[in-house]
Amino acid sequence: MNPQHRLDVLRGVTPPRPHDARAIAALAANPGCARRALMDGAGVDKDAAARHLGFPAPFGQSPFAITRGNVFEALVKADGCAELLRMLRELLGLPVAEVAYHDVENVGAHLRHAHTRTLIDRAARDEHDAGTLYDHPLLSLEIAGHTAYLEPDVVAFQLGGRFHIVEIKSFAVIDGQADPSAVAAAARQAAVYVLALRTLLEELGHDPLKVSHDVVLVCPENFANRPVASLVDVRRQLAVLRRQLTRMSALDRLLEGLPDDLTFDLRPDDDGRPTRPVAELADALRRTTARYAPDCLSTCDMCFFCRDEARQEGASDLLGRQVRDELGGVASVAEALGLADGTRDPAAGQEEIARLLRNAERLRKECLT
Amino acid sequence: MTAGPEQVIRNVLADLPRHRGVVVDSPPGAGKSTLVVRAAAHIAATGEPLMIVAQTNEQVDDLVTRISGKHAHLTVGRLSAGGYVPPLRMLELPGVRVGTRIQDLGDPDIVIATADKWAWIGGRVWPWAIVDEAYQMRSDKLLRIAGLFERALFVGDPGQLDPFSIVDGDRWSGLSWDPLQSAVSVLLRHNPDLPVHRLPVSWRLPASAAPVVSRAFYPFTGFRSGTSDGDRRLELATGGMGTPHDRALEEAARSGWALLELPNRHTVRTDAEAVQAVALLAGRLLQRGAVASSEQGERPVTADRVAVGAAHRDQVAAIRAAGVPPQITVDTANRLQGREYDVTIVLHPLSGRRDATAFHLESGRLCVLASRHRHACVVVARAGIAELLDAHPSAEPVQLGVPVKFPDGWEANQSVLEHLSRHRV
Amino acid sequence: MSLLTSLARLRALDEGIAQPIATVRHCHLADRPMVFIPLKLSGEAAAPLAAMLGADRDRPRLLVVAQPRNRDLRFAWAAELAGVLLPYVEGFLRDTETVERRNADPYERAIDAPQILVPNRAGVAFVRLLGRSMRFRRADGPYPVPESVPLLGRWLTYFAERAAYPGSSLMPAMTEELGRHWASGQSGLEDANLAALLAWITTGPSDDAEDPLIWPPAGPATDPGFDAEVLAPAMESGSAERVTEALRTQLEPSWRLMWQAIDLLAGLEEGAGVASRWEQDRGSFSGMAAHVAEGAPPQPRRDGAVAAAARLARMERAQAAYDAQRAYDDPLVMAEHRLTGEAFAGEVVDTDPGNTEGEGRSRKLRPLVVIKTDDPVRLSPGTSLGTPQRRAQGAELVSAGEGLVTVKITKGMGRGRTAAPGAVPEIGERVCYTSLTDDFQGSPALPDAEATPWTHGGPPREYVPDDEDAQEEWS
Amino acid sequence: MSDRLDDLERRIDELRAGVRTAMRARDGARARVLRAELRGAERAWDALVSGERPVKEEPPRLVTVREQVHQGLRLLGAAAQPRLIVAVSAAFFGGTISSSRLTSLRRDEERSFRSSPFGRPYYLCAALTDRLSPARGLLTLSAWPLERRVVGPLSPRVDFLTCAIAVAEQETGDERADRLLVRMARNIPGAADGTLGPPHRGRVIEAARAELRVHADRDTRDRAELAQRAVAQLDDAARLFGAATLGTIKKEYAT
Repeated sequence: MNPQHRLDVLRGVTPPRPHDARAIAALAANPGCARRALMDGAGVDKDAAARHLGFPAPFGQSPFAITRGNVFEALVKADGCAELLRMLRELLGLPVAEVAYHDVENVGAHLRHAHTRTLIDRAARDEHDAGTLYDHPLLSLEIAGHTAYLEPDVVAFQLGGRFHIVEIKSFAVIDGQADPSAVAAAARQAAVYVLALRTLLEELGHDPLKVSHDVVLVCPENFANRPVASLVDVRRQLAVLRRQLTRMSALDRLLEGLPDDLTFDLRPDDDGRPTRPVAELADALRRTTARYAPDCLSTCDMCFFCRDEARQEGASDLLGRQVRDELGGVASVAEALGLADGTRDPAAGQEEIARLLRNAERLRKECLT
Repeated sequence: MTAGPEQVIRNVLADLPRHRGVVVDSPPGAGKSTLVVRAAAHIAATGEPLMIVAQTNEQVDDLVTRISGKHAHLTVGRLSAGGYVPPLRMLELPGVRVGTRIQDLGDPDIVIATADKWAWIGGRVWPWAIVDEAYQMRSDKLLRIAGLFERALFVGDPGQLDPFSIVDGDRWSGLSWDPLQSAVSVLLRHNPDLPVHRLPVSWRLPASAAPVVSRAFYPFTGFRSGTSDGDRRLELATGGMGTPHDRALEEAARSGWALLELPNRHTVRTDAEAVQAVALLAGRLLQRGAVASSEQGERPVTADRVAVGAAHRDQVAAIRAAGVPPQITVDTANRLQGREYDVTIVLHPLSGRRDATAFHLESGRLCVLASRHRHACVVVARAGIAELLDAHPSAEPVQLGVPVKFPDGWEANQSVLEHLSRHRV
Repeated sequence: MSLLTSLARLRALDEGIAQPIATVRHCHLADRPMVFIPLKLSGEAAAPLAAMLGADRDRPRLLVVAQPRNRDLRFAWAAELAGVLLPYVEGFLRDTETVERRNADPYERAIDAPQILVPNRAGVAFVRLLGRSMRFRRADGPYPVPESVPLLGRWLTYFAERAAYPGSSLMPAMTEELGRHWASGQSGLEDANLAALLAWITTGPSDDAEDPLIWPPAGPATDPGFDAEVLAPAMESGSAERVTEALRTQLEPSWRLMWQAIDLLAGLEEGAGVASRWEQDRGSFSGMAAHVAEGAPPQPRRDGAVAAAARLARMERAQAAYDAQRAYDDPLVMAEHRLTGEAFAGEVVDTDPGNTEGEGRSRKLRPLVVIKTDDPVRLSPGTSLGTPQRRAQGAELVSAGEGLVTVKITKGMGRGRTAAPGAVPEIGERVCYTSLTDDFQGSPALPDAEATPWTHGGPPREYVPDDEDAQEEWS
Repeated sequence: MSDRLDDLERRIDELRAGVRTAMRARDGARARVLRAELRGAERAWDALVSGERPVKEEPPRLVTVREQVHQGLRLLGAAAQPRLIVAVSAAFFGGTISSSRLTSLRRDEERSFRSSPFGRPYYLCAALTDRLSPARGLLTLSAWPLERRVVGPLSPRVDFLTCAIAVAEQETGDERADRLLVRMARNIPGAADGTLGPPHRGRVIEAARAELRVHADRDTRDRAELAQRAVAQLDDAARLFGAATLGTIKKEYAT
């Protein structure tokens, strides 16, 4: 059976969940996890699976945050992107004459992708008469055999003859600094757009490097609503993204040794409600190896299910990557404690960690009694 | 065609009076010290006093010895802190005086001290300064001494380890004067027009190593080896016994690189098997009477020409305790910076790790370890590093306004590993 | 994290209850701490939503912004907050002591200082932003705010900056402080949840702690479900009472947790170095108060080149001192260094109290002590050592091996020809030596800001608070 | 009464918890039922606490929304987004509309026009894109010449500058007007002088005109061409409210 077919079986009857830029960017969050790689590769709706298992993910977005994001984006784009033009002029020296604005969405939803291609092609062909701002473009990228459609906020052109991805985010830049994890997430997401746009240019026979690796990040400045733009170099994120996409197309290795009929299907009824017995789904998932780490709690829909599994196994992964690494090859809590208090003899190769743990245990005992 | 090394040095000297600051990037073994000595003599010849700043006492002593050896007519003052005991060889040098105060030194052509010592000096301004290992110097140190000179030559290796602090410095990130950035980064952010030269040729790294190190750690600038294939030879006088260790040494002697791969296993940092392997390699290298021949002639590889490098201090302690011949230098990457040996034996920072941290992936660390040798480098590692890199999550935070540093540690590690895999034993 | 702490975590996981990783308390705990639990509006940088605060556990004050997007209401909230915090802070300025200094004028130091406890690190960060959003405001001009607001902004900025200073107890983050004393059986990431961490320490782990319906997050972020289902409709209704009651349900549980945590910390005996670090806090606090009284401008937006270097030097020194003091104060902390071979403890098996070095006039008393230890010593000969048993003493490692370590005492054994009584440990005594020392060596001077060299951008423009500072609107 | 209050509060807490649990399990149906119950309980609580449900005070509306938008657009003299129209209306006419009120406006106008063409003195209508479809979120007046109602690539900028000039030309002491002008001026090169307070009106006008000169030729050309196409291809209704795009045509056939 070919791998693509195997992945379809894994997913079951539901159509694959489309990847958006955020989901693609998240592929790099824990590449060592086979369970996640298979679920993502097959396009399984992890959120639905986790809920059905009784372990809904702890994520949620406040309506206040959503409103704030929408209001801010509207502000940046208001009046022919007046704010954006100001920032591009200040930040990148955009010439005053460059103001042409194209709303790709004018053509209607189903033509957006084709229209984006046409406009970008025209811009790349004749940079002198090309537009400057392309609003609501729709790009695409192949992910594990499926096309993912991506919606960058704005694509800007005519900055030194190069395309720039504009990413609008509503977290604040205060005195020149922003939350580094928020910036990182924005950079990872923007890298997906850069790659998609480069792919498009290549398909059209243009130089993909016409897309700059510097993306324009637009955020509110300080405590006002006034937007401010910063350049963010996403070369690193691009490199990571390329690696992950290569991995996605090489899932065969992970499929080896799994039963041919293994599936994560939720067997939805006519109303879309899953009917598969929970225990059965859980068993199917446990056939694949997860690599739980506490970081998953903020990045993966399956986190509570995998944490529960790690608890049942008494895995030291629960305590974090660093503790796990420190313990060398000892993976279970009971084993580590056994080595520490001497009730368990070290297996071959465990002599050192056993010595270290015994030493630590001796010191703790000495100090606490 | 890029300029040859001699031309670069001439360009540097010519730029000195034209700019307030001149920066010279020097990849490993590219003649940084030679340049410093030449520039020192060049400036001294104008009759104007010169101050030289280095980062450690060893570096200062080394420069004093080199300058005095090459230009015996120059008077050199070696300024030192109270507890410092100068090595005997230095006290015997003509024209060299050692003291803890400027007044003790007479009025020499050149005054040399560490950046820490210079920070205590005041009340005088030198027309010229040379700052050595400027990429390893934290910018707050430069801030303390920059008032002492009018113009300066900054020399250093951008590929090595960045300065660090024990406290969290996020509050300064993005500032052009972030005190945790290197002296050169801060200098160039405030003075972007200063000329930056690059020494193009490594005299240390052999033809087998320069392309590997250049590709992995200097992807945009690059450098080449000053010698060609066959100019450097490493021969083992006595025959081997076919053990993996002997075969690794033979591979290294033949090709300049060897990877002694141990079975894949997650271990504690002081992995006994790996530590033992490193110690054994060091011992066997001496036993087998290695002889190095190069453009400098033929000489036996004695213990002082061999170094063992590791990432952590506890690993260094474990390796020392495992019976490495006492004259062999065993140290961390931090402390091996700027040093040179014929053969190095390296415990790979990622060996036996299950998860790589930013510390382990820092490209400068591997760069230092992989670029100390004139002839050969033997790396000891457990199998599985490729998988570990593959599984490495990337969620590095991004600070606004901080230039991205290249090369990326992941890419550099991958590049070196790929090369090593061709020399696996 | 050291292997010792990792082991404690493993043990906690196994036994279902947190394990101690300190034998004494390493932070100061004020007689009258102020508990401060702020909440912010999701999606905004620093829009306050509410705060529960007070120094009396039975009478928390609840301050609420019923319409967080209304600028006037926010500043009214800030003024109310100032009405509680400023009297608390300023109350400590009444009683002072005069401190004599070498090479400087004596100064007045407050006998006691305020301590504001927030639930977690995010709470400190939010206080910093609140401070930043208030301190440049003006009571006059086109965008006036109540007079107390900019002053409060300066104090909040001060407290949040001090929280980043190693060893300071002026604004501790509760989860951090608890985490320094107990190892839970969960990851450090999960420890940031106050309810979860406290459950580990008191009754054992509980999934309830992660259920926002049972234990709402301790701020500053609110639970998105609460925002959607409770807060948004309440705000929509226009009823201030309803918003207030809704927010009370989110804050009250954390309020109880905070005081429970204070009781837990109070149950630990205070470490020996805590008083001296608190003394520094008092000095710093008095300095800030003097600064304010002199009419100095508010703290700048970012540190200048010289200020940054100076602060870094102070912080590094404080970090080193804090690390060393905790090890000297607490055998369990010292044990971490013993495990890595940077310290060792054991029994004295031999001494040579009269050992000397050198001849004639340079002859020096250097008593020798031989210690038998089970610890893996990784110190090389010549390393300087200190010892918690005799803090004024200095020693040097002579040799180590086979479980025996020889040290020579180099400092603090008296000036006589023989060692002062008690200076040299007796055979049979248990001693501990470490390479960790708290010797502060002065750092060299930095240039004045006006003399910032060309390498660092030259002299900075003088700071003049401009109109833009005052005009920033809260969106 | 306090007993009832307590009971209500308990009930409210339970219901809230129930809603949030349902939301976390993405059980929308159950959440809706509980939410309805919850709103009821909350209303009862409000009634008990404050005697009566608070009524949001709204000023008496003398001028219709339609007329307010008309006033705003007439002042601006160029195609504009609801946001800007609302701000202008508030700043210069004491207007009270909110942007959300404007969303259905265009559809109502179109319906009215189709039922009795040209029955009103003016219509609030769409701006037309280069495909002659209605431009998203842009309002115009039927009384304007077509050239002013079509948008080429440069038109959004040209219209913004035109609007800025119109705003700057108004004499008013209103703080809201000043703030609007500040916001617009900072996005025009050379219009803001960096001081606090309202920018100099003449300066704004001059700066906006200077930039207008850069774009004018090409924009006029583009618009003339579009207007010609509109005249040639569109009927009366479509000229005012835009031609259906392929997508909308399809949808209309489907229903």
